[in-house]
Amino acid sequence: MDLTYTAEEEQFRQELRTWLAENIPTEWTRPGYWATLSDTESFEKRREWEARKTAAGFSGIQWPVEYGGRGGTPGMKAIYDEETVRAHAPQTVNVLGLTFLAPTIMAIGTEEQKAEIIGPMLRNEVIWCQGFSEPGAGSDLAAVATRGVLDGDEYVVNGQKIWTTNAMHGDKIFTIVRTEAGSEKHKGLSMLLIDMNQPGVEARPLKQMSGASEFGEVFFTDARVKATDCLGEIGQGWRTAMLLLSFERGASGVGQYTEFRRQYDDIVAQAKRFGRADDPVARQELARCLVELECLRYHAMHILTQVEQGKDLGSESSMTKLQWSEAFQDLWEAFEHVLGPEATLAAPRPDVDLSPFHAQDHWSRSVTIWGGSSQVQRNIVAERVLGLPR
Amino acid sequence: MDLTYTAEEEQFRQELRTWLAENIPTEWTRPGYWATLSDTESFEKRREWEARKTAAGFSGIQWPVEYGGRGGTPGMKAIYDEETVRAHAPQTVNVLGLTFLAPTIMAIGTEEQKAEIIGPMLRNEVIWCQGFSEPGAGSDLAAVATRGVLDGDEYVVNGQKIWTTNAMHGDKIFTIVRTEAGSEKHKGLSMLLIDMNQPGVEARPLKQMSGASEFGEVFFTDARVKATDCLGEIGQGWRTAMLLLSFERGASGVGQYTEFRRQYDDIVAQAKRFGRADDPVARQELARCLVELECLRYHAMHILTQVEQGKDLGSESSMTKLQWSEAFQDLWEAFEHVLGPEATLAAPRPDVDLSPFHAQDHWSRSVTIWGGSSQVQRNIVAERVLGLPR
Amino acid sequence: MFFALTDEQQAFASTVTEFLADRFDLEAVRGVVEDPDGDGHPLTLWKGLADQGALAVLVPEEHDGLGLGLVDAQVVARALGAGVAPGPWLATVLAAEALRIAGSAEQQSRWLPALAAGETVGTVALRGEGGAWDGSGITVDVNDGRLNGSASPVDYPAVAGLIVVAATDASGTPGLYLVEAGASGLTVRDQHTYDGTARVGALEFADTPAEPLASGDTVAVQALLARGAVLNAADLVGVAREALTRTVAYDRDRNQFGVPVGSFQALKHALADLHVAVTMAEHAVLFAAHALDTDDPGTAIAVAVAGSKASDAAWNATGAMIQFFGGIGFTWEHEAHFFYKRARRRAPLFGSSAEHREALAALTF
Amino acid sequence: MFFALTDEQQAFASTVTEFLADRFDLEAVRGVVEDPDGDGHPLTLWKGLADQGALAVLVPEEHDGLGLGLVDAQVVARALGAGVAPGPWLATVLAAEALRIAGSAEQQSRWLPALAAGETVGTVALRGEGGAWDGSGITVDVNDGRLNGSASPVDYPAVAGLIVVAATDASGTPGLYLVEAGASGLTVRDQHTYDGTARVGALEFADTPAEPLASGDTVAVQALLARGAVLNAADLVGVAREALTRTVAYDRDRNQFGVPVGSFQALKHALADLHVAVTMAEHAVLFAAHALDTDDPGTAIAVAVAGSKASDAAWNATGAMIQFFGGIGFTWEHEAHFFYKRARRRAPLFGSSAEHREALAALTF
Repeated sequence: MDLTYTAEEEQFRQELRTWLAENIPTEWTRPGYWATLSDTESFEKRREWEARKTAAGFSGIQWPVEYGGRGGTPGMKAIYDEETVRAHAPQTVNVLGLTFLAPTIMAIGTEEQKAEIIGPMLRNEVIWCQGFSEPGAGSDLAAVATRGVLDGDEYVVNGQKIWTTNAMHGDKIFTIVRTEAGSEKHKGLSMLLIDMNQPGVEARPLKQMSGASEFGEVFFTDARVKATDCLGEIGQGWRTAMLLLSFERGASGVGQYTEFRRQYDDIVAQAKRFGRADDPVARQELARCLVELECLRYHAMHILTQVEQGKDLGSESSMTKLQWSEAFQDLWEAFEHVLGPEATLAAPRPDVDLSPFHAQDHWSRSVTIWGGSSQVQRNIVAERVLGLPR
Repeated sequence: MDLTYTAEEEQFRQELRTWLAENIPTEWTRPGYWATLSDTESFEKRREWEARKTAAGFSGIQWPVEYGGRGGTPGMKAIYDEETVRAHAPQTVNVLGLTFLAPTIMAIGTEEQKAEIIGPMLRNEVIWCQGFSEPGAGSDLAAVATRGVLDGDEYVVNGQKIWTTNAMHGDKIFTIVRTEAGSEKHKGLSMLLIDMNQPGVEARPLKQMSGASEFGEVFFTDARVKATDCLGEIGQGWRTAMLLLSFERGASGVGQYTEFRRQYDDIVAQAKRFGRADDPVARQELARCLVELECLRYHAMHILTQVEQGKDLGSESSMTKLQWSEAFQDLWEAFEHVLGPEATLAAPRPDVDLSPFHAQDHWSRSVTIWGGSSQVQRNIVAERVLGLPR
Repeated sequence: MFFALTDEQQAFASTVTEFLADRFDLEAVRGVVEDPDGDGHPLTLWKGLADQGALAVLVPEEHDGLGLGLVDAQVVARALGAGVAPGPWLATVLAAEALRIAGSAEQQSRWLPALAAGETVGTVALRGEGGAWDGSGITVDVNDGRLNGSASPVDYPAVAGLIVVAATDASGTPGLYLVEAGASGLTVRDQHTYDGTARVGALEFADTPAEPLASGDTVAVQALLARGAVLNAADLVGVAREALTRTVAYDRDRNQFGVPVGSFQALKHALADLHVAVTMAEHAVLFAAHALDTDDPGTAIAVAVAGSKASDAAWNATGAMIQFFGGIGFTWEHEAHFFYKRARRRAPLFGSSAEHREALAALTF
Repeated sequence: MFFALTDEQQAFASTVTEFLADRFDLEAVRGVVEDPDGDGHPLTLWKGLADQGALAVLVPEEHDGLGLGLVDAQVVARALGAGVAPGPWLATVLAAEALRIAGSAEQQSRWLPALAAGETVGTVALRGEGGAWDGSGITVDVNDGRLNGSASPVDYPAVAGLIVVAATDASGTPGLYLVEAGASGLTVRDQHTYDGTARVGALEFADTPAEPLASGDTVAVQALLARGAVLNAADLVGVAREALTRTVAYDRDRNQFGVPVGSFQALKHALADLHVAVTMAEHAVLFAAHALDTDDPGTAIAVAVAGSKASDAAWNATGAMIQFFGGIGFTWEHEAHFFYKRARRRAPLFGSSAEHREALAALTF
């Protein structure tokens, strides 16, 4: 066991921490700050922030230098995740592009795609959306019905995607499309890279139970995309999608822990404020959450070790997803249980605003559904990790 | 809502209560008394008790008078269950015969079977076992492999049954046997009534994790049974078995509640003795059990109402089984949690004997397995009550 | 032994349920949810409930009520929960119960007919911020007929004409007091609950004049809290049953991986367990209501069991509703969040599940 | 970042595991279980463990030990848990740890080599009946070098040559004291645990002579309790992993309704959740052991997390083992009850899951 980072990594932490301290406005650290902004204001601030961060050399930490990255280690990426959360930096607006699309392009993209896509994405000049889920294809991606028909050297795309993060701000979308008419399930799909700034593409916000709209819907009506704007081969979209999803490495666990642990502390502070922190039952419930959050932290160190040793994580990411999503949801269940009637009020006192808590609370219901529901993840753990029969 | 019993029923309660007070030895009310006896002593005492009770008119409460019963109401049966538990009367040794076999015989037995079987069973002159489960057929009864081959007017039976209550004391056994060679699943089965006092039948005790042997195994090696000693028609054993199991009416819930509630009180008393009764977490866990036990009591009143109104309970018995078995098991989990290290010791103090608690505790693990496991019951509730697809 | 609703009670349940389906369906509920600054008290609904006797159910016949019991009242509460109906029904019924239990003949004559007819909206203020629901959590004092202090959360204070306030006198004894809307020194502040099917506020009293209920002593405070717990539990049971029924219906039809979602055993077992839990909660509410009606010696246990079981059942059934609708149940356009938020707001009222369990321990240890 | 066992540690684990498989398998365990009046301390097993250095792992090299850390010791504890191995390993290791932490050079020289070699069996008595595992539950007093009071439950007191006793002095300060077997006024009473893989008794002290450990102060008591908590958690994690592995293997093959039981989704999901829980518990034990080895500032949190998570995981995995073996797992002849009973006996030792959670609240609130 050696839970320290290298001297070089710690040096990186100092540089990053210093830069963050100088560049994060104090108001960003106020709880609920981002909720006070309009969606557009929030987006523009975050895009501008991302450009500054990239210019300072703090984007693409683990990416090769040739792609504009820093060429850092997995440890540096973990430090980056931890320090940005600690400093209250906002999450990148290009999260799905950076996490999933970029490494897939580096792995199997054409030279043109590498040259044209990665740089602008890193600088947030082009915001990428993901178009996987459909109303009839949620947990079951293979049920995709959006279809593309070849017309000369272009595909004409029709259909609907849902649960698209940042749909209202997207410039381009990587999309699973059924390009072979009459094909079924995993066959005949292609991963098309579609320009969203065209008449055939319409994005609509999808209002959630919290009232916010992190997600949107994207409608394709005779949208056009060049047949060469396909990632991987035409007809091999399922394989491309599986490769892409494999970059969900779980190595962001250190950052997640840092964020959730802060939320735990925030909830404890509210429990104290409302006289609930001495209640033995409330203490049990919150401590139960802390146990799971600490385990998430240990698990992140385990995953980081595997990544540093170049081991294939395989289906372990299902375990990571289960642990963080269930722990996060349980933490917000605890918020409600512990605060009692006060938890349900935006203004239990004139001087208290619990709206940001409600936003997290209601958001927590979604995390066990998207990105593979807890039910799907349990299937994967049972079948691929434990080897139980289908 | 009217939760009272009729005047006639309350009159019955008084009679029964008086008789029990006069006939139950004080030592029987001591916790753990029955565990101090050898298996044979215990059996003989209970057989003698049953004969006295029958003679006094307190057996077969709801059975028609023509079968030696009392011809009472469902309410009287509930009162009987409650009062016998309250008075620390031992459970009958003929429980499976009286609960399942007798009503099935009354429903579809031949006149000879009615005349020959019911009276001696009621007086405990003949103890009946049930031979359903096999090593390879637990939850899946249709996988029965014990086979019977016709030889003249007798079947020659070979095979093995397991989880047979009172196997060491049984005189006869109602058994599901595959009488049609080569038949599969639900077909070709018969319910044979086999004499256990013959060379071809061997019973062995099955020692459980508690060290006790409520169950046994029964081996058939060329055992013989007359073809006429079949309940229902030959080849219709599955239908007979389903009818038989339908007499699990759940109406004994009142007695179960009375018993479990006493166990709750006993556990609370131990929690007090070991200074654990003021612990808020322990209080929560025990109270959680009480909630489920009280619900079991309400449910018993609901079931009794349905029975009195002649309604078909159908799959509701699966709900009853889930509620009582899970509540009972949770109660004993609470015992362990609440008492802590002391729960695991037979003699935490020189003056305390927790062996009877351990016997219940370990027994509680079995109730979610036998009689249709909790998993099987949940399938039934989901499919037959909620109508979810198979 | 008759542990069931009578034919009349079942007919009453159907009447309220059908009225909601016809005249105040989920679209109407949505209208209230999407107008958070409105008073959350649609008069069509209110008048309809009054017409059906839903407000008069517990009021004695001599005061123009139906003179029925809590078993009948829980029928209404369950139907309102199942319909996620907004409005101050529970608040008004409890205010009337306070008068029935503890009011003088004159107080009853003055207020009960108006409350029973829906002409006056009532509410109750029985607890202060962060306090327990057993009388110990009161943060209003009374001296010389004047109230000082605060109460929170209070249902629908902005539309209530009459407020029944629990206050502690100089000797430390809790009692019940009547305050009329607009009384001097009374301030109402909206607390903005996320449950759009309700409106909730805090009350501040500064030398506010109040009239004591004739026998509004500690016993009456406890009796009122018990009735609140049971009727709130009935609402939660209605929410739970409807959430479960809608989830089962959806999962029976929705296909994923080429088969109905409801054919997956993990879902089936979760829904089966919920069905058992909701059924037990229904039993528990029925029993507790009957125990209060008949002054059963086990009433305190029965109330705590119902309060605990109903709030857990509603909590779990509505959480499962969102999970098992899979995505769509998380959208604003879907109705799942009405049920979810209502369950969570109501679960801790009149005692959380844990508070009820602690009460059970105290009663049986 | 290296959050894993080294090759050497993995080899150590394999050695112990293989030794148990070869020389002390489940049939040998059964022999101990079925002889409840025996001392539960088979010498073949004990000598084998001593030969492998399993008793010397934490003892400094100058006292003939291996001078390794808790990360190494938890490797042994997990293997013993997985093998449901009987014997006073944990008791002896903790007695040695008390000497290492708090003993004088002379005390260490006298006892550590014998403990490391397995020549002397040690045990620890850190708590009285019904007490907490944080020093507050001690019911032994010390005055003028004499102990009075009692301790319970104590592992293997009948075979221990040396007992480390936590006692409170006249000022109320807890400390550690050495008592030798056969000391005057020392009574050992068998408490008959249902876990046949252990022997447990109560100790009574009546003016029993005792030698204080040089720096056996409150800090040393806490340090010993923390080490006990982590090594006990490691045993529980071993039990949990083995119970789960055996259950998965069985359900992969066993057919019911014409298909393997392990293909039923309800079972699959339950086993998947257990796999996640056991994995997290393994992580937590590893981290806590390392935290103690490195004196990490977060050690107290880490110990409580490990204690809580491991006992819950073992509790649930062994309960599931019986349920999902379906009948056969409930028989005496099957090994499931070894795992089940060991998990339940050990779960509350050195602090129950709930006690650890309360500690976490105290540390983070």
